[in-house]
Amino acid sequence: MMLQILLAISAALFALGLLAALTRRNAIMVLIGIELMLGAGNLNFISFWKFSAHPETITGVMFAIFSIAIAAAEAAVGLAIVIQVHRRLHSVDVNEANQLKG
Amino acid sequence: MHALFQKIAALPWDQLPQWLFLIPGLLMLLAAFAAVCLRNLIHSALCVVLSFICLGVLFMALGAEFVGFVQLLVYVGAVAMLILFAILLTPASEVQASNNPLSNFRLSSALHAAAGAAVSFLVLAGLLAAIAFSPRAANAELPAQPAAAPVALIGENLLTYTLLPLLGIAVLLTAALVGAALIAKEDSKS
Amino acid sequence: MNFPGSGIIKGMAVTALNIVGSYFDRAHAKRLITEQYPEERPKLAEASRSFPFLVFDGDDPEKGIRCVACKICEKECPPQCIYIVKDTDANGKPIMRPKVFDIDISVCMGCQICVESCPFESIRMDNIYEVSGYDRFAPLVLHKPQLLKSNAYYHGIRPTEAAATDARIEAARLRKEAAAKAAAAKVAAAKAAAAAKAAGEKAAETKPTQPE
Amino acid sequence: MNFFALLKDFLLQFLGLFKNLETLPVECMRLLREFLTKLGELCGITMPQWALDTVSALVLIVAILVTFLVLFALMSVFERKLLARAQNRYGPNRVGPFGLFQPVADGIKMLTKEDLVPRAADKVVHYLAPIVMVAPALMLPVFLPFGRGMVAVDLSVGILAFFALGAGTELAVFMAGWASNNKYSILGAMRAIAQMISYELPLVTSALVVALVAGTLSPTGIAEAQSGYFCGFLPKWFVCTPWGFAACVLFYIGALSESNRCPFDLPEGESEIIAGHLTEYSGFKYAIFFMAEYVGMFAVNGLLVTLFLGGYNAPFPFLEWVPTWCWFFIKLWAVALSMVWVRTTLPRFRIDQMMQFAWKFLLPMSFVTLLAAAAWYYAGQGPKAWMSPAAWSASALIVLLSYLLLGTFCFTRRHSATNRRYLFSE
Repeated sequence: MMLQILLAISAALFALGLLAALTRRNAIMVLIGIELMLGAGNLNFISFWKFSAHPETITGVMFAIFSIAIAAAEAAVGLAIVIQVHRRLHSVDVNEANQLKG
Repeated sequence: MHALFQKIAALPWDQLPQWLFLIPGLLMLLAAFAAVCLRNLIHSALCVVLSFICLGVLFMALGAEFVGFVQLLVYVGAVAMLILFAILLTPASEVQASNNPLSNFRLSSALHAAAGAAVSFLVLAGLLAAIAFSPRAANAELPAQPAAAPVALIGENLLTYTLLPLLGIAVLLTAALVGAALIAKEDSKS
Repeated sequence: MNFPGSGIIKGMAVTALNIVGSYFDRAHAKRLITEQYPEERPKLAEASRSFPFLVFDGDDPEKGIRCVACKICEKECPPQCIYIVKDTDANGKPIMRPKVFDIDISVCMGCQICVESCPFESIRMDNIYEVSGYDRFAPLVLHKPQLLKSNAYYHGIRPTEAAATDARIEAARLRKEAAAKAAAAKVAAAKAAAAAKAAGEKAAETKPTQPE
Repeated sequence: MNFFALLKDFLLQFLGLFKNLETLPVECMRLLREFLTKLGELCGITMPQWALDTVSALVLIVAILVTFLVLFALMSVFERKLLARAQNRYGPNRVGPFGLFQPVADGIKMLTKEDLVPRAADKVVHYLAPIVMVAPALMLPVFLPFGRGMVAVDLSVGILAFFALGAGTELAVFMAGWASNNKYSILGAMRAIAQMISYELPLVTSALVVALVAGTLSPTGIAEAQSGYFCGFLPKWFVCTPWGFAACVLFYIGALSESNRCPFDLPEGESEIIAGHLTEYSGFKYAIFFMAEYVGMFAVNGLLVTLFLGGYNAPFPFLEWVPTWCWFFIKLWAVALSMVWVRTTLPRFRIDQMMQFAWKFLLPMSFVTLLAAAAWYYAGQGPKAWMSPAAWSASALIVLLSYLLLGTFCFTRRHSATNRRYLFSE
């Protein structure tokens, strides 16, 4: 029961992140949505680790740590791109950034 | 009065700490929902920070203290600051009337939002159904000894089983640092 | 020794010596020069001034008041903070004494023009600087009883100026007396002359006494 | 047995505890739990474990809060007095004996002042910012070991937790600056955040050095690792080693900067940007910010004491009769007053100097201390390094050489007047 609730919370967080990424047109909000989805993934890792048969092999924890590190890198690069897009297009609307050349 | 005391004392209090994780969990969902709905970008970002904090607390409540504190350190200390700085550095970043004729059409943006909401609702429904019908999730029991991730074990793991990923992450972070600095650098010609 | 960071160490030593020295220095008084205000009060310069007051001679303010309610200061006062009403006797005849003398010190700007213009050396500048009240209006209007201060007080706060004033008053008094005597002598002389004329040649050799 | 008999019994036991000052605080907590259990029995119920835990946790929280608020109050007086003495003034000496009640007067003044909220401010965020500021600051002291066996929350990841909670300050500063809707506020907040993020790196790295040698992330473990003496009487504190001394200085500089103290008080540089993110705060909210800053400062100083100055350990064997928690607070005060000393001496940095100092000097130096600590550990074969000349010389050489090199590179005054480029002169 507890695992199901945890997974449901994680699923809801994932759906909220998806909602942010799909409906908001601001690139920063899209990035925030992706961060939320990553957080939901981490929550899944941790809750499966807690309910695994062998919690002493801390695979879920290790996975979550690496995932957080990657999320940090992703946020840094993503926001740098957003700032550069804003500098060129004077907008952070994802619909505006629709051409490939600089 | 006396009987009431005893009745309260007889409740299954020993199970209470197990369920305390619901508080940060639900608060996290609430904050994330507020973040998605709020129009003001800074408010939305602050709500996301709250939901990150709650996620960290949730990790701690589940026994992964190290991950919880790393979550707080990385997300609240670094990622949140990056997001807030990015919002301030992109002024008028709330989307206004743009050159794209399609996006000026209000029906299209409504359709856009509706489609997004539908997709995420479908994903949520699918996930929830999968969780509800999965026999493994339903039958999962807490292992006999409570799960714990002592920091020494994590350190040992990092330098043995996951040494290669650790090195990969180190390279990735360096590359991300340099890359982010390069991308965000002001063009010399402009 | 000059290595990176040595400047900071030198500076820290200087402040440390100062902190310790302020407690243990023999020349304590020279270091801590702050006046502990309500207990220790600064010695004001003689020319420092705040608001005007009225000087009276002797012990009784009502009798010794120098002001004659000529209202010159009231007219000269640039911010018009002085208000004077002349006193009257029982018959309604004005007498040379103020009945009301008010100074609104919330308006007064301390220009000292009243002092300069007073022909009777009656209004002078005070040097009190702790004037405050719980109200913006009433406590800041000084009335005659508050304004009247003795000549001794005046000598206390600014002795040089008070001595000069006294000397001037004394000189004026002497001059006035002399003039009065001269006038009296003149009158006497005239009388004597008339008497002499009337007396005829018989009194021609007697001379009138000269005033010293 | 009635209630009063119970109370009297426990009061007598409490007085008896004063015979041994060393264990006094710990025994008090034990006595409290016993008292509650007995009280429960008196009422006919068995106290559940969690209730006992909750009550003793609350008492502990109150005790720590009161301790740190008293420290804050005393610090605000002593700081002003020392500053005054350095400038040949008396400092506050009006309220109470020697001006000791000055904080009470200040508190009353702050409480009775009008609490202004600008009309254009974001009211909710403006209101929340002081709370977000003070909450983590008040949480920080719980991870510190105040004495042997005296730690409120004994986490195996205590140091990480300390820095993770410290990150909340940045958020609060941002909230305050942005919500005030004032250019000075947002400028101050930006400066503050840039400064905190820059100085967090050397701060964390120099803490990491200690964790590396002590082999643990728990403050208790680190303090315990520094107990004992080498050569019979010299303290085995990490500050006595070459790498530890360098890391201690780096940590000290980082702590100065994290608590926004002179010479790193740019975020609220009065002469430049009024009061930075605090510009639009007044009354009690301002007092809360002030309090959070000072409590945070004491917490970081406590971590410095734990990491480098031997925590609660006595400096010499013949001083061991003083209770360990007294040693902790003596050292804490020494560090805090030394920060005042620094404040009287050094002028404020310029913002570009501040950033250059962090990234070009402190960060490389902290990596060097990491290297030196590793050299110490491996040249001296782990815990035996205290008596190994190889360990001492290797780490001292590394630290000294790189300090002289980096220092000459960073601090030599370049004659900038000749090659200065004026931006708008053409």
